[in-house]
Amino acid sequence: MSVRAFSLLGLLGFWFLVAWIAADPLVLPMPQELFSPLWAELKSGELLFHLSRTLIRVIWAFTLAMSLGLALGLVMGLFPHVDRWLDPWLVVFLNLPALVLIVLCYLWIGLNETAAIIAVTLNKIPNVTTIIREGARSLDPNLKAMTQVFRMRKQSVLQHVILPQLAPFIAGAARSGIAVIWKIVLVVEFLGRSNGIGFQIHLYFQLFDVRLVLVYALSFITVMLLVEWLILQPWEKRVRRWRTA
Amino acid sequence: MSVRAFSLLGLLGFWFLVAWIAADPLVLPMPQELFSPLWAELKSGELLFHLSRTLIRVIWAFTLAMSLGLALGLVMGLFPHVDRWLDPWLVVFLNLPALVLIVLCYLWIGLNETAAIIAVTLNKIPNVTTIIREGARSLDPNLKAMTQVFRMRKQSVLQHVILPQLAPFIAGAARSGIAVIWKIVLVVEFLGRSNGIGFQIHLYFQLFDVRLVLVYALSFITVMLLVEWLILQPWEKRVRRWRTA
Amino acid sequence: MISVDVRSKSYGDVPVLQDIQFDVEQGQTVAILGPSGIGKSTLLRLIAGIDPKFEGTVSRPKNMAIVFQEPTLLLWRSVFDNIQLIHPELSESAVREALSEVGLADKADLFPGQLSLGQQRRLSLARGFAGNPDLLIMDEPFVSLDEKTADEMLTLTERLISKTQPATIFVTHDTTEAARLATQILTLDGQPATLKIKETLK
Amino acid sequence: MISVDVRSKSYGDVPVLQDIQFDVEQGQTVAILGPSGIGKSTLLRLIAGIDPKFEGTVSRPKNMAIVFQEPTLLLWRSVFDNIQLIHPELSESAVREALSEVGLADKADLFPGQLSLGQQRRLSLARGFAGNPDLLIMDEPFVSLDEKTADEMLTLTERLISKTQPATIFVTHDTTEAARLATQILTLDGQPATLKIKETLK
Amino acid sequence: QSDLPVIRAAVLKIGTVNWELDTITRNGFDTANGFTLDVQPYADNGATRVALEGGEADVAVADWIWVARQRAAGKDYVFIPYSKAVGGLVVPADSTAQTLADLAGGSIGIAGGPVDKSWLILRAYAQQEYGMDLAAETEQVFGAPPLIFQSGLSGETDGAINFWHFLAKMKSAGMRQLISVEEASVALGLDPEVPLLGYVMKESFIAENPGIAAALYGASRDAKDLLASDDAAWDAIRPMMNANNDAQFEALRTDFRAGIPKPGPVDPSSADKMLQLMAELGGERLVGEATTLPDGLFAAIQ
Ligand SMILES: Nc1ncnc2c1ncn2[C@@H]1O[C@H](COP(=O)(O)OP(=O)(O)OP(=O)(O)O)[C@@H](O)[C@H]1O
Ligand SMILES: Nc1ncnc2c1ncn2[C@@H]1O[C@H](COP(=O)(O)OP(=O)(O)OP(=O)(O)O)[C@@H](O)[C@H]1O
Ligand SMILES: [Mg+2]
Ligand SMILES: [Mg+2]
Repeated sequence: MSVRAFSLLGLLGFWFLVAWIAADPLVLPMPQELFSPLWAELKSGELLFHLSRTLIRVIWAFTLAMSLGLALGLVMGLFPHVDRWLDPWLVVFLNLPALVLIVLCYLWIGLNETAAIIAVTLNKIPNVTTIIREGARSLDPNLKAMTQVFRMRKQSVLQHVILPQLAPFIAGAARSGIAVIWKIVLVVEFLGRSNGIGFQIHLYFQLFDVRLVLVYALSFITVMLLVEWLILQPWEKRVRRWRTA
Repeated sequence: MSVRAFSLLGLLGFWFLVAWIAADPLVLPMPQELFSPLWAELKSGELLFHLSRTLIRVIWAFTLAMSLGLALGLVMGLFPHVDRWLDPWLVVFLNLPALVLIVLCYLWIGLNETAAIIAVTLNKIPNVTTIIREGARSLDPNLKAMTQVFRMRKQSVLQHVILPQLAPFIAGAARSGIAVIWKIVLVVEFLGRSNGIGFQIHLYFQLFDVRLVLVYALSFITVMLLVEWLILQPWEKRVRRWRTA
Repeated sequence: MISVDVRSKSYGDVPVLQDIQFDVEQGQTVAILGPSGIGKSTLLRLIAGIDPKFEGTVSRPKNMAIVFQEPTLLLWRSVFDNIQLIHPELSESAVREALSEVGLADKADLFPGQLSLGQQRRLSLARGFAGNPDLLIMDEPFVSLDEKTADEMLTLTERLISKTQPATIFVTHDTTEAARLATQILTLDGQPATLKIKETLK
Repeated sequence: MISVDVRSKSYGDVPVLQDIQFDVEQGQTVAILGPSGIGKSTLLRLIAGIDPKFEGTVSRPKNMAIVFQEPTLLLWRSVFDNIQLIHPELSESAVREALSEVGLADKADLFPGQLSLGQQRRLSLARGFAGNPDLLIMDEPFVSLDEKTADEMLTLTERLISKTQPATIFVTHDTTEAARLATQILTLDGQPATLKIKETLK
Repeated sequence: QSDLPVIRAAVLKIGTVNWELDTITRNGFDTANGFTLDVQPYADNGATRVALEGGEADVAVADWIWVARQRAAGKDYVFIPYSKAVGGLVVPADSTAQTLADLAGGSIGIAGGPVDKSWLILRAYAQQEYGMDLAAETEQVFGAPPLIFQSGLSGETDGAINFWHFLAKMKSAGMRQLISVEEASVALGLDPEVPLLGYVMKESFIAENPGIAAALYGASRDAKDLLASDDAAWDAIRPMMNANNDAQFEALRTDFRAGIPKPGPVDPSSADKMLQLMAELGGERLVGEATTLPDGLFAAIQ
């Protein structure tokens, strides 16, 4: 806990130093200069409103992309003949520019929430799939043989044999996943939504107001630090207990 | 080989079908409608020029991000006390919006190639780091003990003991890595470069010329399919040989 | 009844097994002997249906249990769960009973990685015995155990066999072990390995 | 000279080892016996310096070799490389010689996963012997081997010991094995385990 | 020749300002006015501003309200007028709406975001004319210009406010202009002759190159005069106009000409009045600390 605090303080100090060297508050303001705009945005309720809209989108897209990506990655990793068929599609969708997918979604589904979430999800699924597929390919064949001979139930195999082995891959995909999703949500928001952190960041970027850009960016980062500390790390600790016991 | 071809044909058929249902060439043109703009861009040399600029950026950023991310991920995964200090920084940089990093890089370093590549690299490093860190945390402790007792040289341990165990994580990070890098390069290009696929895609998006947007997007995807088939998959096959032997 | 008819099994171009035929009745126990690397584990994998790439046929019952040469445990689940999850039909007390039979009663809540190798092997044995299998396959089940523990395990095995009457096939390097448990001893030899001696006891 | 002085070792709250003291001179061989789960492997890990979390001191030479209870091989490198990479000072012919001594001459280019368990254990033995260590630590090195192969391995060990005169510490469950190799036999017993018997032979 | 100062202009590659800049270089208006023009194309407006701020370019294009905001925040930016072209609100051809009041309960697609100047002026106009809070009584859909273009054409939104070259295309595709921003400005008592768009330069650049602002303005006027009077001059720039047909081409040309401001400096009092209105409507979010017209905002151009 105290290491965390110190580490964040160090980051703040680093920022301070860089801002002090840059000495151009319009390009990089000092940390303390964010207080008053932060307070103003908080008081007006703007910050929480936009943050909540973005969070809802992130949560939806994350849940969808992780579950679909996990399923697809497992299937492709476990069944090489399925993989051979789907692999080129995966490469194509993996490398399709976010912009193209987002625009196509907006054009077909309309400028609405569904389109936004689908666009993000489609953007992220291939990412999760590639990582999970690698995990599925490196599962222990001896354990597989064991479950087979003992005719363990599929559901139980998934839950107790496969997923625990995939845990590091899932953790990696989830962590880098939320980050990528949130970055895509930003693009989705500035291209076709009327609210959300991405919308605000783009607005203030157009107005060249670095302070407010940072206020909005950091507000999401704060949420992510909390998610990391309150959800992800405790979960990981529990899942990895057997390694350190 | 033939499966690949059929699979890509299937994708083409899928596109055909969707375009046929949409029946709006402004929104999604038929595949064959791309031929003439493709040919025009090829003949004028535009396509190859912009593609090569983008590729150079992708290659630089990929090499830098993979090697630095790999090193950082290894250190953080292997040394928990370093991890405790750096982890909050990682979360912050992981979730810093691409836009913010890119703009800051451009403002400080200048609107040049160096800034563009640094911006992409900084965006991608945290991603690679998180995935590799998970891998480093799940290394086999018995092998570590073995190398320790036999006093195997550090360099040799890295090359023959650690990296092979990390291979699936590296493959996952590399594959989803190139994809993410190329997506960020697109943003970098439209925010501050005067050439590259991202520049062209954004331009034609503003002009609402979906055909040319697709021509440029697909040209990169083609390159990635080739990289996948000629480099990544053969490499993976060689590295994974011991699993299937 | 289990009937094994392996006409040939190769890895790549290298033939490992050839013309191995035998039957095992319920309640019967077959010991397989042979030098290291001859193909005993390979044969067991064919019998268990883990490796379908061979010429020949094996008829086997559905309800099987296997004790691998290495423990092959779920390292991320507790010792207790390593039995419970594989045999969800067992009550908690039955699982604890199975653990105490192999001397692991006080280790139920540890992870397998916290056991000594001998303890892990006993856990693997307990897992094999727990389901009252119709076919029990064991690959060197009693190594890494001190004499006393090994003897206890042998006694346990005898009890299981006499109680639930499975067909049992096991590999061992120890002829006294073989003699004690087996109704039939098969010895593999040669390259590719064939059944050299087929000795019926009892 | 190796001198071991383990005052106490616990896992969590559970004490495993207590007051274990002995010395081993160059050329001497110590066998450690004791029931499964008593703490033999734990003791070897302390001696080898793998696990520094205990009270006491161990003085050991730099040039050590270990044969773990499980093979612990680099599954992604060939059999040949599994020796060569650990002992880069060996010439190619020396590596091949080491492999042929344990009967793996024709397996040099396979991956360890393509070996039988007994072959993997022999590879692990060859790796341990190859470096001419000053301290050789072995955890049940001769299990999973048929009688003839085990005997060959024992002979090989004897030859190594008489040639390079390492201090040797090994765990076994087999008293005849212990008697054949060891100059001193230590038996662990109790909870926490202490040295119950300290028997000097030869 | 070669000792002439260079002006590096960072512009949106598809921006209409290219038509003028191209005419300048093509006809040598830059060297005639004592400088050479070096055009750097970018794909995004933000990029041009980053280029200016980062010192990679000497001039970019922006509206003066943005410039006022930056100036009030401490930047040494000055404004040189370029165009008074403003947009309007268009509705589908079959729409029954006749005034803004008829859009109540409907949705409006807006390309420039919530602080788009056209949108703000129309809101003020609706308030004045119909006592209607346009923002409250309609649903706003903000989005990228091409998406607003497409959703306007498809009828997904009941009305659309877009950048003027997209508006020209929307009109040529059959959409009807419900009201132009110019009309609304007049009704609000604003001076429609105040050019909203212009070139932005740093004072430090002008200090290093005395007279450079006037020189750029001169070249700009030369180009405008040519484009206003000579249809042939348009043939040269037609390839960069992305007009799909003659109708679009002509609509673009007409609208461009209509956007040419009167020569001469900006009237500060008209500008101030507009700024007040913007400050009132857009709030600090739009104007920042520029609640009154900052001194020296408009460069000396004569
Ligand atoms: N990480 C751990 N956490 C808790 N207990 C442990 C851990 N590792 C080992 N133990 C316990 O310590 C005891 C000694 O284990 P050790 O592996 O040294 O036994 P051993 O004498 O080598 O047995 P075997 O002959 O079966 O290999 C065992 O009872 C085991 O349960
Ligand atoms: N995947 C493989 N590819 C090639 N050869 C293999 C493979 N698996 C096993 N072999 C070879 O097949 C032979 C038989 O192996 P198997 O594991 O069945 O031996 P085993 O009789 O069980 O020996 P042990 O007593 O040492 O366990 C060995 O020589 C081994 O090298
Ligand atoms: Mg075997
Ligand atoms: Mg042990």
